[in-house]
Amino acid sequence: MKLEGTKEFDAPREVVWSVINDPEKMAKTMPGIESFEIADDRHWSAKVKVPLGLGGLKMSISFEKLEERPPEFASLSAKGTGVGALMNMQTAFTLSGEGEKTSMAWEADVKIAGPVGSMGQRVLQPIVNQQVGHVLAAVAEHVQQAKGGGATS
Amino acid sequence: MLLREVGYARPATVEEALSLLAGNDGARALAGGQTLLNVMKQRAASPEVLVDLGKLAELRLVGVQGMTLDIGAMVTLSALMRSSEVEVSRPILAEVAATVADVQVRNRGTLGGNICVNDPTNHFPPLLVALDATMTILSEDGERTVSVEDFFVGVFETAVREGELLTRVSVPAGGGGDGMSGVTLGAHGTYIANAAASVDDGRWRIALGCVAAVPVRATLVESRLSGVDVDEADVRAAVEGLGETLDPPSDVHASADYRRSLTETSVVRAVLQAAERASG
Amino acid sequence: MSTTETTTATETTTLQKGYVGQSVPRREDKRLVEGQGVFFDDVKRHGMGYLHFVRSPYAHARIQSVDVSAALALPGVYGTLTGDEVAILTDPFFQIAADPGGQVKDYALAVGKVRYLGEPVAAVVAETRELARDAAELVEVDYEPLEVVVDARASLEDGAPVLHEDCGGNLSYTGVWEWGDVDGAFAEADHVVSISQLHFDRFNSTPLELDGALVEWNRGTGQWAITTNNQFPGFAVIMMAPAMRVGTDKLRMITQDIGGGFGNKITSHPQLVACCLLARKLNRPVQWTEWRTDFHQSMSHGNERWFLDTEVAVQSDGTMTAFRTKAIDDAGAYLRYEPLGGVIWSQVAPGMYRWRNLRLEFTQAMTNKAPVSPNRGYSRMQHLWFTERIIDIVAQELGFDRVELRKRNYVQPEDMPYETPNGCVYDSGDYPRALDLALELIGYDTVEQRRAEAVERGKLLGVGIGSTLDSGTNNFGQSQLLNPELQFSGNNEVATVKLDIFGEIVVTLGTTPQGQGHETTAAQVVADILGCDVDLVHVRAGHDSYWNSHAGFSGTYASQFAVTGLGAVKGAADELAEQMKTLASMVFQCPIEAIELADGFARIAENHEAALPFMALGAIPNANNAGFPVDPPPMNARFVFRPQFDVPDKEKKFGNLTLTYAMQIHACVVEVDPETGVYEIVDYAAVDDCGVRINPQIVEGQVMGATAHAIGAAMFESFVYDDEGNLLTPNFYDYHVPHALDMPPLKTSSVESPSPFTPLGTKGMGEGGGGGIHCVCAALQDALRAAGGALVTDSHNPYHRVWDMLRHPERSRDTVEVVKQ
Amino acid sequence: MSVNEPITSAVVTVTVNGTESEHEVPVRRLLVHFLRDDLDLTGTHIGCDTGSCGACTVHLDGVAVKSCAVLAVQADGATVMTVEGLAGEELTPLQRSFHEHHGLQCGYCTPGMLMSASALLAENPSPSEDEVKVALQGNICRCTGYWNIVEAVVAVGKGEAA
Repeated sequence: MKLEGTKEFDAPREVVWSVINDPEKMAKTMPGIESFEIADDRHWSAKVKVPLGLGGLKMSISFEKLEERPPEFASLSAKGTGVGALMNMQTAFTLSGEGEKTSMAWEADVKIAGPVGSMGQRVLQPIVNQQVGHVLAAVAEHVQQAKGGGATS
Repeated sequence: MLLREVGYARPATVEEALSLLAGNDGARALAGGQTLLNVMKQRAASPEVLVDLGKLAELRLVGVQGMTLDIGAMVTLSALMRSSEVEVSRPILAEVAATVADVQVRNRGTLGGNICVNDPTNHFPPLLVALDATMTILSEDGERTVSVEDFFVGVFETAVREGELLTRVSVPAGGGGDGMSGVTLGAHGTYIANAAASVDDGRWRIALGCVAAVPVRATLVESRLSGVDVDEADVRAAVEGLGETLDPPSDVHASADYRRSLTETSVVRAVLQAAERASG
Repeated sequence: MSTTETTTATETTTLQKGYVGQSVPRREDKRLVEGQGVFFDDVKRHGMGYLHFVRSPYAHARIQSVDVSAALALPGVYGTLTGDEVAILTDPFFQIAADPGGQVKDYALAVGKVRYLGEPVAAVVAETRELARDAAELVEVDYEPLEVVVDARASLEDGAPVLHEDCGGNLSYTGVWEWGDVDGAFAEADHVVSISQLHFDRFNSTPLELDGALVEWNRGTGQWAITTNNQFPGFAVIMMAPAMRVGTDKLRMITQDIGGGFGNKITSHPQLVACCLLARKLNRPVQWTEWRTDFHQSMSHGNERWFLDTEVAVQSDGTMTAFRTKAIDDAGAYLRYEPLGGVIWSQVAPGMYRWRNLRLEFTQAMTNKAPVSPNRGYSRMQHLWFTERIIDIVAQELGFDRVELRKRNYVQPEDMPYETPNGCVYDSGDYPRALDLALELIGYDTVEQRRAEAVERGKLLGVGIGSTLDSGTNNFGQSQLLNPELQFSGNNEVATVKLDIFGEIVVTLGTTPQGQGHETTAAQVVADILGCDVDLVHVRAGHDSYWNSHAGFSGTYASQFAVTGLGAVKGAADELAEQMKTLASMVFQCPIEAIELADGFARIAENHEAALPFMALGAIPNANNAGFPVDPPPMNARFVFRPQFDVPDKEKKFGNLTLTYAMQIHACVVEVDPETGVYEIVDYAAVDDCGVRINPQIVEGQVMGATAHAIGAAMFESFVYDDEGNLLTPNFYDYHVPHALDMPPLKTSSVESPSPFTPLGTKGMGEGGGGGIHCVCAALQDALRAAGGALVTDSHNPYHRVWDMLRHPERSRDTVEVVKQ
Repeated sequence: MSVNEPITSAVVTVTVNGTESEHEVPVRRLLVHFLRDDLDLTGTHIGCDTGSCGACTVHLDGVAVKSCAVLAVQADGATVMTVEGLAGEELTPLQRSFHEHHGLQCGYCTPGMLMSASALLAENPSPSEDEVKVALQGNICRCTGYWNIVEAVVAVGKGEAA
């Protein structure tokens, strides 16, 4: 499943960069994060319980930073395993913009297998879209905090 | 088949239900179970505790209060089909209930369950948006009402928070004319695309299912149709371009483009049905 | 609505007038309507453990490690089995294929690698079903994902990920099948029509009961009793016993009722071996029940097939002289019954038509998808759909009338028995007559008027025709055309009929019926031969390989019961009748010719007072045999029916591959909503000819069932994979099968052309659905003529595909060209 | 009876085919497994894992439900009828009609079909063909194509079953 979009921030590029390249901050954007461990600056892992409304889906996810060109491009891969469930994601961000405005073009290729998959695509795709939406909203919040603004607009 | 281990409680009163929902982490209300138990069979999601609402008779009431039709969250789809109050005050609800899945599912499945699950292909979320419903949600802190616009949050997610319970769905009694149309996977099957439309006194509400995690209002079409005495050509003109504004999923049954097109057609057909009923 | 007519029989059978030919209500029904059937999952044993498979979430991955310790630590878990253990305890299953497919190493559990999503990697046995699944979730498998290939065409290209390294690629079998003078026919053709790509979709018949077994290990005798719904136990034990390094007699296969099979329950032998190993390891009965999502992900898909670069040679008068094509067949990840699909299609190489010059390059590929297995209409369905597609595409492109083109090219009744270019013999039939009947039933002469009425309502109306040859009773010698080393040929089935001590007539079959009514039809045949009431004939339900009526090809598959099964029943009953008459003649001291069997007695035909009831006959050899100067006949007859076959010529790929050719012609009318692509079948007719019908009601039931499968496959049912090898239709959420409201009105009719080659004039039948799939395709193509003229190039046409055809007719039109005008 | 605190195992009292009995069951056990494995009433079948096929249809307090989408504990205090409870000494007209009209082949969907059809006939003794199809929409049959099943049920309404 390939997703892409653009997110606008009212913050300088460096600020956005600092958020999306901080494993700890990014971890906090993940829906249902329960614990978090940093191995080195390219590898970290997290345990999450993805809130699915009818009950959570527990997963262990390991992240690897694949490429970075500060302050404009980063890509990472995430591999999650749960009970009989699998999630693989490759994602990339490209930042552009001037001054207080930053535009983040992002793309993600998400693969999910296992019991959630067997519920059917009709629920799977909207769920993924929705979780991505949550992440982006949380990123925006952290960007605001990093900027010193505190609350989101 | 073969669920994970789960806790279970069967409260005798709504108060008990609320206390169970509030007092247990990961508790989830079990209404008809026609989605929830199937999700649990796949082990796709596993609530910690099921709070079975089966014995709460007060959630199974249907009544008309003034100009409002109140339907208890635990009213089954079969009961909806048989309700004289529904037949008199908002028959589209019974009509749509009759096309959900099959007899056995309708015998257990409830209106509250159908909307709280909010599977994007479910029938009632878009219909209730078109009917401008109001949801009553109860918790130990008291009662609150949520407009249908704010009710749907995501797949399997609604404004009903942990510790809360949807008790009632209210829709205006009467109304002008309602319609619902769509394409299903086989007769009475899962919707591939759908639209619900309702008109009252020239004001339209149109909602689309299957295109996002929550029902989507077709506000532009609504305003284009506003106050117009519609014929098919008008409706087609009003719907023109709707598909391009949508970002529907692409799956084995429909590409995003096909779903856009089906959605436009569904809107045309739902609107014409509603208009015909409004005039008749 | 239902009608029947009989064509002139070339040779009729000499049965006395009686039950055969009558719709005797089925004797299986009583227990089934009372919920007293015994399906495998209904059988329980003290102390049995429930098995749950750990399945791969990857379509292609190397297995780094399997850790069962957490599962074993769970209270209530009896034990586990891993691929590593299987590799030690068993040998890989025997492969039907010659190299390269012969190099496939297939085990009961994945060894080293997984090759499709849902492949069993380990198994857990526990005290309850729920617990077994809990424990399976605790098995930790470390995978190294590998690149995936799901498209058969791509899998054959250089650089494609290889599933089985030992095979050196993904090719399992390839061969050129050519008969007649193909090049000559094309050189002389007035027209050549080329079709670049046709695709037959992947689906199966999804029997409602899933696979499973209860396996008991007898430590004392070293034998396993396997209560299962495998529908071809003869094949299963041939696969299982060598892999398990035991004799076939150690594997007792038992079944009573089976909840539908349709071929999909032939290849459960890997799972059965896993059950056997665990039953022995744990020394307790092991019960395995497959669930719907497991089945869709891992079992018995139908063969998906591409037909590339097809060319058809046509004369100006519409006579079709030749075709050539390249078929690429997708076997999925393992060759469980394959590559037999690579020869089975050639039973019907020219379809119902008089093509004398054919060339088909058959190539089978392995992909990261569930393994295929026979599915109702196995391998012929794909090919017959292809021949029918040719007819309608050629008709449309060259401007021929579809009905006339068919009639001109059909094998004619006066040609019967007809030898095809590859040496198969079509035994009997009247195809033009059947077509006329079908067209009559759907009111073909009023179609143009109805089309105009539909246009008024904004609909596009189309009519389609499809036909199926249901070749039955295989000559297993055809397997040698794929692998000359194989030691299979001919066919057989066994039945025993005996007269027991109180005069009970007991019939034992070697077959494994799944709803075909064998208990009823066998009783009809026996009652007629023994001259008794049908209710006096007891046919044992089900199958047990420990009964002495079991042979290597025993089972229920490939449209053969009416020939092999009933042939064996008739043979045994004739023999018993002879024994009864002999015994009566001994008692009455008269010549055997003087005795007749009638009204439940063996009596002297000229003197009905001299009559022995069956009870007396049964008692004599069993319990009252003193004083006979010679041994009384045993009142027990076992008969092995063996159809007459020769091993086909392996060089020329020539010979008779099946004994009988039943036929179905389907015709339907569809209405398409041009705005949405949604369509509805508004009229449908199926005409069947399976020779002598033992029980017309049962035959009609088979026609109806095949029709329903056809409608499902044409409109709704498809196993769709994404590029990573995820099955997107893993259960009935997205794999929609037709329900009651989805079914169109159906009209049936039949023609009866007795087979000159079978003991009862019958032909095996029940696999006629291919005609149905095609008639929907053809009706769509007809409907779309008025809206851009798209050509239907896929067997599966869900609404979205029809919508695409409406919007982009050029996409399919561009794949077809009239090369020589 | 209410359950005020979450439990994972329960004693249920249920009347099945006229016989009341008490059983301790894990909460997670589906009614269909309870009927088949605990009560050994194996006439109720399982054909899917998504609540789609209806082979497990039983009457719960007189209403047709899919017993795979009900927990056994939810049947506490209820009356259940399974296919085994349909016939007394003799087959019912509905069962006979399935037999006479060849409304079954493998017989696996049959119990569910009979339970759906008998619920319909209890409410509507002479259903039309369309009403029968609607009533059977939740039951998958893969052998018959439904035609003979629908005919069998309609025939009962017309009093044609012997």
